[in-house]
Amino acid sequence: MTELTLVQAVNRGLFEAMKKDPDVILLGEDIGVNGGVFRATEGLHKEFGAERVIDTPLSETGIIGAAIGMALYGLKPVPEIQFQDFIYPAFDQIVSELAKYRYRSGGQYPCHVVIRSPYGGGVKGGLYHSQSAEAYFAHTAGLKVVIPSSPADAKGLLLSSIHDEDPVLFFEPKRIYRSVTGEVPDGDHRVPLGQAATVREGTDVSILAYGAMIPVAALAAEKLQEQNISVEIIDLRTLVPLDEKAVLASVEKTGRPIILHEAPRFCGYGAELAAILAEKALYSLKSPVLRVTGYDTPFPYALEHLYLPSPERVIAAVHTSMKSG
Amino acid sequence: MTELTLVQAVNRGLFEAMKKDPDVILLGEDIGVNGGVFRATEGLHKEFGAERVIDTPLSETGIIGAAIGMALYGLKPVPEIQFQDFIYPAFDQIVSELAKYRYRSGGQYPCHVVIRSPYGGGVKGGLYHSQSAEAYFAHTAGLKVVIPSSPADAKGLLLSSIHDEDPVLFFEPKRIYRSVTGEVPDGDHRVPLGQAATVREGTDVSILAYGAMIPVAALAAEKLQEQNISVEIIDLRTLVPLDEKAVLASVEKTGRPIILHEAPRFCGYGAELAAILAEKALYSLKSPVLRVTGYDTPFPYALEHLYLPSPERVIAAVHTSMKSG
Amino acid sequence: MATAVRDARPKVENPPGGLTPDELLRAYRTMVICRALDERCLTLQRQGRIGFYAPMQGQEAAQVGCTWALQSEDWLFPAYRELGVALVRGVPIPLILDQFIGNQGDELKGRQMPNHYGYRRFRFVTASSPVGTQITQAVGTAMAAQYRKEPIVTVTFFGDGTTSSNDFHAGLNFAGVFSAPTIFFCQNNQWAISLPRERQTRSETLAVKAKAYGVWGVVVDGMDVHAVYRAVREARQRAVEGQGPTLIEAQVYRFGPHSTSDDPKRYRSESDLALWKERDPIARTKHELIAAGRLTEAQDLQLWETARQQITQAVDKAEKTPALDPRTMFDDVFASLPPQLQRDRDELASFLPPEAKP
Amino acid sequence: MATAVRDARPKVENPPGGLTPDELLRAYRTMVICRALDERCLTLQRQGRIGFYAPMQGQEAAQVGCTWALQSEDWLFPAYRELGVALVRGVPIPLILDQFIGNQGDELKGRQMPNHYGYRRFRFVTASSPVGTQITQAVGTAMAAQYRKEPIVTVTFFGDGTTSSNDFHAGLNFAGVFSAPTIFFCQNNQWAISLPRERQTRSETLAVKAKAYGVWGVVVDGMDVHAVYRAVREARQRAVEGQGPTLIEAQVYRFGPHSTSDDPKRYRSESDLALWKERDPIARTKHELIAAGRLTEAQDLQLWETARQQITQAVDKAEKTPALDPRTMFDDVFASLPPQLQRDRDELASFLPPEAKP
Ligand SMILES: Cc1ncc(C[n+]2csc(CCOP(=O)(O)OP(=O)(O)O)c2C)c(N)n1
Ligand SMILES: Cc1ncc(C[n+]2csc(CCOP(=O)(O)OP(=O)(O)O)c2C)c(N)n1
Ligand SMILES: [Mg+2]
Ligand SMILES: [Mg+2]
Repeated sequence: MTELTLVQAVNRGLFEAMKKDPDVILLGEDIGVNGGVFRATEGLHKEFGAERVIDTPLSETGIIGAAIGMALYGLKPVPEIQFQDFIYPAFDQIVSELAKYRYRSGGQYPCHVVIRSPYGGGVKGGLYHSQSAEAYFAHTAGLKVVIPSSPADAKGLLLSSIHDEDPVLFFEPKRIYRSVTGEVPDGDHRVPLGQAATVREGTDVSILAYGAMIPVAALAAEKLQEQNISVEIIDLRTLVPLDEKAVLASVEKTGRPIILHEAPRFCGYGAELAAILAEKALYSLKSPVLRVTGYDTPFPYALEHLYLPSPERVIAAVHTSMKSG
Repeated sequence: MTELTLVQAVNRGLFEAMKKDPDVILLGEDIGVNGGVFRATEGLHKEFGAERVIDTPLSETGIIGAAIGMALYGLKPVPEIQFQDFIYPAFDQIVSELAKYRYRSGGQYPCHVVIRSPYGGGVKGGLYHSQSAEAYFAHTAGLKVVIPSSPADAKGLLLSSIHDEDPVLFFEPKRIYRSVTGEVPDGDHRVPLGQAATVREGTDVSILAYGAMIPVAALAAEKLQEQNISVEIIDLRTLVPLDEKAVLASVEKTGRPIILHEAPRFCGYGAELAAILAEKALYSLKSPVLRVTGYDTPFPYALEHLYLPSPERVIAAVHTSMKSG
Repeated sequence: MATAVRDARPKVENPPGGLTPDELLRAYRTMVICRALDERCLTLQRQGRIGFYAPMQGQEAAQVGCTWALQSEDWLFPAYRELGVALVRGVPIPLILDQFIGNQGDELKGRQMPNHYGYRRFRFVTASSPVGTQITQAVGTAMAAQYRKEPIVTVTFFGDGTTSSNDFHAGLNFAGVFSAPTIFFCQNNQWAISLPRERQTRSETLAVKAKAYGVWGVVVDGMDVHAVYRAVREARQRAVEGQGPTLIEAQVYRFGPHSTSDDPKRYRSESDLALWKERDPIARTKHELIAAGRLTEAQDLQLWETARQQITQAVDKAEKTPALDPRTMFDDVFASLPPQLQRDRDELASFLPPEAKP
Repeated sequence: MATAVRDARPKVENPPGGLTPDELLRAYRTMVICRALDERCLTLQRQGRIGFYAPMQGQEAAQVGCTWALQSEDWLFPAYRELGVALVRGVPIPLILDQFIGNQGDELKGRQMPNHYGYRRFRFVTASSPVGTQITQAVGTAMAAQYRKEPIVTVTFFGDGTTSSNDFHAGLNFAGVFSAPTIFFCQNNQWAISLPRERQTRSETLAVKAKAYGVWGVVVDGMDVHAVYRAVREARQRAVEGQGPTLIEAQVYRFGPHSTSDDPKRYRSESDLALWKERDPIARTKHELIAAGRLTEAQDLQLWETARQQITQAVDKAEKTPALDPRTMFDDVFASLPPQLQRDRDELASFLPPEAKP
């Protein structure tokens, strides 16, 4: 065990995977000599060389297209998109190609690429260094979507993603890259994909969240505890495939779901959670399904502290929920 | 009034807008001399010339980027994306630029572009000529999303879109481009954005649908009528901004919602409808919120008839709903 | 004759030998099968027996000449019009027809429109429709082979219109920077559906775009199987020697419609077509073989006859092959079936007629 | 000295006159303000008084020379580093500082990071972060002006790294095909964050990429304000005369970090920087003015002093300007507020401290 920040845990995960398997190759902008703009690949260029930690030209289309070609060949590329906001030039390669290769070829061409990218707000990044775009990918059949919220999960989920057989979008909550630290198992630590974690047990309300919203949920839960409201927090960890069982079990227990994410609400990932509850847990619901999310605006700069879901907004939603039914 | 097919109504709408306003300009692949691969722009090149019906090189990035530049200048460009499946190379321009121009400039640069594109399956187009990508755009703050289901609406909503002030994604159900005909008002016929239509009144079940699913819902409703089940069909017409009132009113009346679309279910547009119901109509629900949608796979070729929601699948969902609660 | 240019230094090469007479005869046979199959597919589509077809008549010499110059270990990244490439690579005709029909014999499991096939064992990657996406992928595979020190090349096929795509730009640029052993084989058939080459880009040639990436650029007469063969062989040699990638522009003409959904009369003149048809690669190659005494008219007729019979048999077989099991719709989305897709699969099964249930 | 090339025909031009001595002095004054403001912003960021800054030192001559050659009707499409362009165009310094702080005076309503400003009345389009997206837009605006027969040009600014973007490719290609009156002004500052120019693309120059689109290509010494001015004037002339677009590569060097989040010591040597600093455009222009007897050292000191005072005043004012009303967050998503956003707005208002309520 080593005490690490979240971004250090990502770094250790990459190191571990590369050490074990020469087929693991990194590519992206500024990831080599510079060690990544968030230092997620720090030291790897020196350790593994320019052949395996490839500084690419400024083209996300090229990065993902090339990564797909490498994967077809049999390597395990782990491209980095510098900010999730800049993934859109690669959208065609991801949605039309990466997601569909195995399917369209009748299983002949699996295409195992793990795309790493920091996402989310809270770093004063404005419209283009703050987005949470997970819903686009979650809606795209053929992609797995993973978002860790702790250093141990970051390393464990990343290693599982790299050892998976399917394409994975691995989104890292940059807001808590350094603010969250924790004990991380050394070596080839794996956290299985598709399993949510109950990060806090409770009986009154279920908060369903992921990524940088987990600490926000935790803060809210602490305060609510003082008011004798017992909050359960489910950290989804893998958005696709979703651990539906864990979600339903918690909501069947509490009857009061609060969905929490920082992406805009309309057609966001939380809509799917709500839809699943409205279909499969309807008779357990004691209150309407509430969503606390980013607002349906582009991500603002000066007012980001008011845009992002805060513990206060979560608490207000919990109060609303407790008063219902 | 003239009897037209849906694609002819689109053509008449474009003609009307161009005749009235020299600022309306079309651009896209094969839309000029060739009249569009679906003939939506037939005759317009001859009528209005190559300056206003611009055949572009094969680049959706270029088409939408150029259209945005034209809109900034003050023209009203109406670009065509040949198939919605090919919109992804323009995703960055749409999501990062078109959706955010007005916002990021503090209102200085409105950016009114109407992107037309045929969407959906049922034409044996396989993975890349069949997709329904509306959820990506509905999730993107700053874009309006419109989908007509009848010739009169196609013309009326298109003209309203062109006369709107915001960017509009106008998706045309190509499966019913020619199979659906109807009376279309001549001249500058407008159907306001943001208003759903009750295309069939009923009391037992509400089907919430749009585009090419409206005829499917209608067929199901006919059959269900024979079984004395009274189906109401709400045609959303505008997905963003959603006519929430109409949706809630219908579901509050019937208590049994069925959401119907051909896009994959997971994080599809229907999830948002379900989420809204789970928040705002929970106490009116007599049955779980059911979704009948495309499956969570890429769009298949040989089996598309089984992939697309059929009247049978809708009827089965209605029966499930009727048995609940 | 090939003109190879690198950066700003144009260089004209004298043609060394092209195909040997024996090879030429074999290549011609493949071109004949290609043409015959293409014609048949157009008929099958018109009769409603297949759903779609994108013909490649006029491009036989380019495709056959190119693929002839490669090794079977080389990876091919086709677009949707590469019938000649598939045939030279050895993809059996029945397999192609199974794909066109989307039956149980289709190794792609009926997932794709006709023309969009691909077979891992032939290192012939499954095509997709969005133009250009294969280009960056081919570069990535070349980089991977380079990393593994396998002395092969990747070859990506695309049209004149596709030079405008994002992936063309990114792919050529990456290939230049990383000296990826990739051959960019552009079949300039003068049209991108209705858009003529001159309206696609204002560059003098398509090959000159190589300068933008510091890679080799070659223009070649795509109606001349020797010239294409030579240009590709040279490009391959350069690539495996670490001299970097080549963009080859093979100038051809699309004799037929863009696809069975297209009506070229709407946008192009018959007279242009007629001019290009005088350079029909099949007639030209036949002429050469006859002049060289390697083929008689009677033997030629026999070639066509054999090809057509072979095709008829394959069509018969493909049409008799049973339809796909609908449950296969849910395979291959992921490596294994997640619970959610299992539910979808069960739901679908419940709607199938009894005889389709297992 | 500018080298203009079109297609394959390179052409060397002899420099006609650059800026007049009077103009040069005024241009120099702007360059001084530019440098002084840039230095101040770096300090403000270090002190936590603004959140981010991307400096442009080393690029003053390129930006000032370019913009000097334009008409005020011409539309500008900047990236995030175009301070010199904004100043020549007349954007007041206080307005820029309001944007950096995101206060009530910010005409962008605090929506964007510092550097990403834009002002419709100056025909200076609001910048965004994704690189290159402004390029195709500039072409579209040029096509629109052409359609309306307004004899203007659009000028789009971007860096060496951005030549790899999708929009560079699409924009240049559209401009070539449609003869759009656009000037593509590429400031090759040798770095895209940590990636050096040679690893960005293997082309000989960036300007040679013009050949791929059949447009004019020019390399110019971006440290020489005259040379830049001349090249842009010529390009403008060609564009409005219908001779089509020009890609200008202004060779400069980024003296500072990529942004305040960047540490260039991780990836580049001080010696390279030192070499380029010898060509500092400000020292060079000052030297010329002094040699020509248009400026004394004392006057120069005065220029700097005035600039710094002006900036201090603007900073003071900006820091005293009240913060934005949080409710503005919901404006400008659409032309009018839809009910759903009205609800969001009300929700937010309920969380605001009482004093912030209206
Ligand atoms: C990204 C994208 N946009 C549009 C299309 C529709 N489309 C299919 S083929 C084609 C023209 C391609 O022309 P070219 O590259 O010259 O190839 P050719 O068909 O002539 O072989 C177009 C526009 C597409 N397949 N992909
Ligand atoms: C599409 C996209 N990808 C990545 C980035 C992150 N990024 C910001 S600036 C930059 C380098 C730009 O280099 P260049 O074009 O040379 O301009 P310069 O910063 O040197 O002025 C990168 C990679 C971005 N802004 N947009
Ligand atoms: Mg072509
Ligand atoms: Mg640069």
